[in-house]
Amino acid sequence: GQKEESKNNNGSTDTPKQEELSGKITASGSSALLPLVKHAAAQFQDKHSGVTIDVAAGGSGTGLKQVAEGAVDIGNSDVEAGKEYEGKGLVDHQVAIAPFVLVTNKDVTVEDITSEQAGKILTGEISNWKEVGGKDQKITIIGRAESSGSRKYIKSALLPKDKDFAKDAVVQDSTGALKTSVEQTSGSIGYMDAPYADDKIKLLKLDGVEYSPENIFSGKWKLYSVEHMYTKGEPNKVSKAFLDYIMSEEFQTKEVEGLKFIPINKLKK
Amino acid sequence: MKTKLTDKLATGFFWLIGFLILGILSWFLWYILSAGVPHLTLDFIFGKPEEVKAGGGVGPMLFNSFYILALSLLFSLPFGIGAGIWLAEYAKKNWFTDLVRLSTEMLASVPSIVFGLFGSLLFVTWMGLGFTILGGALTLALLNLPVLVRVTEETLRAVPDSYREASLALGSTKWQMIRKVLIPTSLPGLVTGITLVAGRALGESAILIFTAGVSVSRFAPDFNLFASGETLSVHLWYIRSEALVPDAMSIAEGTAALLIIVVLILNLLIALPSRYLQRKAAGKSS
Amino acid sequence: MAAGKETVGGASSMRRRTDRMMHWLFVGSAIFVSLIIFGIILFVGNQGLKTFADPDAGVAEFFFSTNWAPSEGEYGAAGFIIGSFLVTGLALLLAVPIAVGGAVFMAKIAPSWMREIMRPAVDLFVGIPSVVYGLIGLLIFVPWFSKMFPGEPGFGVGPAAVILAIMILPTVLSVSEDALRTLPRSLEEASYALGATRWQTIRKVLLPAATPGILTGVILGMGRAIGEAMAVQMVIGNAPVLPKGLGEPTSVLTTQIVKEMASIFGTTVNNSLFLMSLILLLVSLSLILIIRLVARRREA
Amino acid sequence: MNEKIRVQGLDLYYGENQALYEIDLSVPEGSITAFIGPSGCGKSTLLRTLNRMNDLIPSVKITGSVLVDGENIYGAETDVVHLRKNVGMVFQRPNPFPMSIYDNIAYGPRIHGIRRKKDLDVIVERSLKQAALWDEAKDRLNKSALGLSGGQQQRLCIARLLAVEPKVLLMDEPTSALDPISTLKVEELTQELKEKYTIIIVTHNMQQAARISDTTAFFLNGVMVEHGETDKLFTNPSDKRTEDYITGRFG
Amino acid sequence: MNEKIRVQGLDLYYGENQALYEIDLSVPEGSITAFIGPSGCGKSTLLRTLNRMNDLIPSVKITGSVLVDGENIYGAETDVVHLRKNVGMVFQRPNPFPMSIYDNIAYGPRIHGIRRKKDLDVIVERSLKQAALWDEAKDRLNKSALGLSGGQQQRLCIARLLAVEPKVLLMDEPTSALDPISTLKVEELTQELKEKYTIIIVTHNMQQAARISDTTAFFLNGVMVEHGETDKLFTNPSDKRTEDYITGRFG
Ligand SMILES: Nc1ncnc2c1ncn2[C@@H]1O[C@H](COP(=O)(O)OP(=O)(O)OP(=O)(O)O)[C@@H](O)[C@H]1O
Ligand SMILES: Nc1ncnc2c1ncn2[C@@H]1O[C@H](COP(=O)(O)OP(=O)(O)OP(=O)(O)O)[C@@H](O)[C@H]1O
Ligand SMILES: [Mg+2]
Ligand SMILES: [Mg+2]
Ligand SMILES: O=P([O-])([O-])[O-]
Repeated sequence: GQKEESKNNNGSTDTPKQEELSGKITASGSSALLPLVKHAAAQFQDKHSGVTIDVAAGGSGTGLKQVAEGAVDIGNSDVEAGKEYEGKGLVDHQVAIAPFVLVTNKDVTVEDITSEQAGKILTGEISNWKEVGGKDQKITIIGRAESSGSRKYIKSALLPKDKDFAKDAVVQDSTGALKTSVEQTSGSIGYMDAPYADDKIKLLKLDGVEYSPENIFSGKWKLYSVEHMYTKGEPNKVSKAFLDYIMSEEFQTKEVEGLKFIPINKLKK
Repeated sequence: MKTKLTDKLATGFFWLIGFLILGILSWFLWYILSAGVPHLTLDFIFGKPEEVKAGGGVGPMLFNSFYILALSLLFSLPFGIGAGIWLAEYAKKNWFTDLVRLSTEMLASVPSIVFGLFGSLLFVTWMGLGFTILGGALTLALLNLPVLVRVTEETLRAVPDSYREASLALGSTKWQMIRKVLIPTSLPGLVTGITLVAGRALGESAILIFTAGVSVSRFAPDFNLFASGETLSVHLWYIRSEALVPDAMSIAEGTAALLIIVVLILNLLIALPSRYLQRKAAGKSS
Repeated sequence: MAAGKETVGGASSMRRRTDRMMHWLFVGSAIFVSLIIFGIILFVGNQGLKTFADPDAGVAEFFFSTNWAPSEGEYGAAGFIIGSFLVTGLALLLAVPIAVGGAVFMAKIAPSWMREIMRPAVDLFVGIPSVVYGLIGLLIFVPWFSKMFPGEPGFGVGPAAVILAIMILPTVLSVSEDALRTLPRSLEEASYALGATRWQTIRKVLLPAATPGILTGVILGMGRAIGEAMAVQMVIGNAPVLPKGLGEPTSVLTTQIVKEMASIFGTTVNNSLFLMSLILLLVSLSLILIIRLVARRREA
Repeated sequence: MNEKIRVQGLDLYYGENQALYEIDLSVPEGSITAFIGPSGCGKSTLLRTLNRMNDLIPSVKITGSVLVDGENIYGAETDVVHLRKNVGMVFQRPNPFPMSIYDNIAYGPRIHGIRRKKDLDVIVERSLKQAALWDEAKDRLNKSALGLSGGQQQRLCIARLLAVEPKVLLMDEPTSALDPISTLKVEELTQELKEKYTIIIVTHNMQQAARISDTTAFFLNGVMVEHGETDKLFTNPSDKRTEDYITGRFG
Repeated sequence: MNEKIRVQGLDLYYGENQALYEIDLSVPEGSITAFIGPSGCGKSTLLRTLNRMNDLIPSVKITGSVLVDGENIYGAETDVVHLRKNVGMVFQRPNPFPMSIYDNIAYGPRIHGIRRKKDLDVIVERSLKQAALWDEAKDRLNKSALGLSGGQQQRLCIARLLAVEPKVLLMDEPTSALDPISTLKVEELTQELKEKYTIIIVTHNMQQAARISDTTAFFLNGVMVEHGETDKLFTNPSDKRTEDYITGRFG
């Protein structure tokens, strides 16, 4: 049965008469964007039975590298491709906005910190929760690898200029693993995009503001970043259809918010 | 009688170590199996993975594990056995033989992450294949090769010379001797060795993450050599960072249990019987 | 009869050709297999040494500085090298006594039924995939270390060493057992005939006589431990710093390669991964050479 | 009688050590020649030069020549495989393959290109009969040859050899691992085979040499001391050393 | 003379196979007893029952009793380690430990609790002298024992044994791997040791048995056929089979 199916697939790409889309797309990169892309892929595949979409995480850096090297069709990233990608023919597609949050293990008693305190904690300058009003408990930072877009974003948003994250932080290779570690490790703090946050971990207020979609729209919550999907050159037919679907009115209005992302047009940065 | 007491104590101590080793193993097995086996429904074992919802299975990964294993053996067996036969039956004692032997040993000592790096650059990037079953299997074959060479050489060497003399004295060519007498006689040993290789390849992750990728084809089973092919081991590594599906932990547990069971089956069904045959053959020929 | 002879003659010239062809196929296989490693060394070495083409990355810095911050042009990999040896050393420290003890037990003490149980058990240890070990480390040993050393996250060399110790246990054990079992029976008899107890015989005669073989096992185990990537990556915490405690995050060569795999081919960071691979390769190769030396001494 | 084998000025070295010195020997067609001499004198070594079995030992070096049917088998264009088909060998310890009795016998014909079951059946039966094993083996042809007794195994090896129809049979102490009854059977066999084959047999047992051979060669420390008619060599040896040996003064 | 060892109704099995049948034997203190008989008759097996060396072979089963100094060594409360210290053994092939000559000799005393260097020095020198090896070894005490010749190694093994001062020496073909000169030295040694030790020696060499032993036991197929004074047994055996054997009619 399988053979026939794939034959049909080939046939359909060869004969333009048929409208049905078919082919395979691979995407990798940002784990922050992963929930959105996976969801979109599932929906898209339901609509087009001839299309296969493989989505993997690995960090924004991985996505950019792999799309630039041609290992995947689409590279997902939380941040804009940097200088090293100039001249590689990457085409940017901005698809959504991801809110970011600071999270801690549930045994942390602190509820609220200032942006400045957050910066000091993440750089290692503050290493005990009692310094920010909590109990006497060592702070364990759980962070992401250099290749992570989340890391780059948080660094630019919260860290003092020219300072980097504390080097002795635990490093996890994706947002999911980071969340599990924060959940497991007492006194830990980490950063990630809101779609991952659930009730197994605790969200910190920042400068007295609680994270909520309303606070984002009202401009009180400042942590969010534009999510990109890159293709090498103009996307091929299937990839284009997929990207179009994500950008479509239908998906942006119906699905994106449900996934705790923000439609790309809703906030003018 | 201090020495006698010491002797008794030492004996007790060694028994303790014996039980410790068995204890660690049983604990691991129990830990993995008791956590994982409850998840092993048919839907889980043969079902398709879910991207966002709970309740996905690992069917395609299971298939890919064996498919990639089979392909990697297909690529490595001819060369591995060929080189092993050459070392056992043709090689003279000279620098070239030493070199072949040394480089085989060296190949055996290469860390698999280095193979992974090598394979990802060669197949994924340079040849532009992307993440493919083919690239994964080819890189994995590099891991198999040296073990196959050694196993082949060792089992052939264990065949008594009298069989060789008997065959040659009847006017057989060397190849006929190898094909009709040596290989059949050493088959149980070869099978044991290949099982060993297979077990290792099934468990391999470092190589495949960077060559065969961490996602599976929508179609299962997909024999397409150019599809990406996540295997069970790789899935176990990846699912840990994949907190998207709410049941990631159960999937990890189930996958680990399934892997262990596959390894157990491989050992019970192939390695043990062939080892038994091997022992029997050795008993007879001596 | 004459016809029969003819077919025999025809067949014989063909099988001679087959024979020659197979010979060359075998030689070809052997050459192919031995070329691979040189291909890898050449390729990895060549790419790795390009690291130093970047003026930011000095040889001295790479090997002697522990400051790793590629974004700031700092390429000190000494921490990873130290980490690799540290984790491996700890793993050996844990594994070798148990493995050698187990080898003595299996070779000289265990009754045959016990041996029949232990042999497949030891084989099974080898069969467990390294990611499963990683998972066990993550679920059992990381929390355990974090509990043992309050304030430490539990990710670090501690759980990594424990997991590696269990992973290399079977290697060290079976090679050592082999070495003990193949000792000539006459040594044992000589000792018993002098009124020695079993423990005296084991400690004073058998273990010293089997030392080269046991050493070979230890070195093989060391090679496995230093090259393991995925299991270690899951439990070590991956911070590019020297460890401050058993449960404090750090990195080793293999995990650093995994972590920075996302860099672009041709950049200095990426080149440095090949350099780290080269170091791993060279360490593995020198271990092989050491094993050969040990073996040669044993023959002498 | 025609000359079947001629050895001329043969020196053989194992690495540095010379094992054979200047051997000159002529073996007529259709005869049985016995090699005798104390252990280590080079009997087996010489025998194995006659079908180039020594090729298997890398350290062996040979000078001089061995002619079979007038052709130097150490010549450049010798086909070793063909040579060994013509000059077959039976070893000291029976070495059946771990296959059925039938497959053991059919092994040789098969590798020489005979495939048809019918032809093979004929050959197997004939060979087993020639080797006086048919009656004992005919009901268990498909059973493993390893289940045979030592004496039966040795006759099986002879049958296996006869199946490829060699011209010369080299036998290296074929009865030393056998009981007296099996030994007798093998000895009788050589007498029957002698008409069609040229046989050279190495033996430790001087009675055996006297019983079955036409000519006997006596070796000592790699030198062929004496070669002549068996009767004469045993009753009236021309060399003092031969006499000492056959009267049991050493060895 | 006192009776040192008494074997009574001893049967021994290797798994299913019986290797010794109903052995009854008495060995007086301070004598040399030789065991002779064809290969496989059970000489080594019997010797090894005398210090329970057979315990090392799991399949061995023993019935009957062996008394040393009147005590059954197969009794429940026997201390095997102590027994083996009293009843020492020298093996067919010299088996020095891979250590220095000094450490080889000192091994026994050390495991029995002697630690002081001075005491050990005395023991090493005395034992080597007793074993007639002192002159050859005194300048290389710290060299590996594996560098000694076969004959020297065997004397080293004897010296090593003497260092633990056993009462009985069991020697299993101690000279079969040695050249004639070394053999002579070991034989002379037994004569000197005989005054202080009870010696049982297995030998294939009937001349040797005749030369050095006081009494000789002849074994055949696991049965002790005859045991008596050496002179009488060799000149006037009471059993036909013994006569056949010593005159070389079989074996
Ligand atoms: N493979 C070998 N390598 C080195 N030397 C060998 C080899 N085979 C035999 N020799 C030596 O060559 C000499 C002759 O050996 P050969 O086996 O021909 O003696 P033999 O007369 O057949 O003795 P036996 O009656 O014991 O079989 C001996 O000194 C032997 O040690
Ligand atoms: N470990 C063993 N397992 C089984 N059977 C054995 C074992 N050792 C010896 N035998 C058998 O017991 C019998 C007596 O052997 P033993 O070694 O005592 O003979 P021996 O008189 O010392 O012979 P030799 O002169 O050859 O040393 C033989 O049939 C032998 O095959
Ligand atoms: Mg011979
Ligand atoms: Mg014996
Ligand atoms: O979204 P990231 O995985 O790049 O942090």
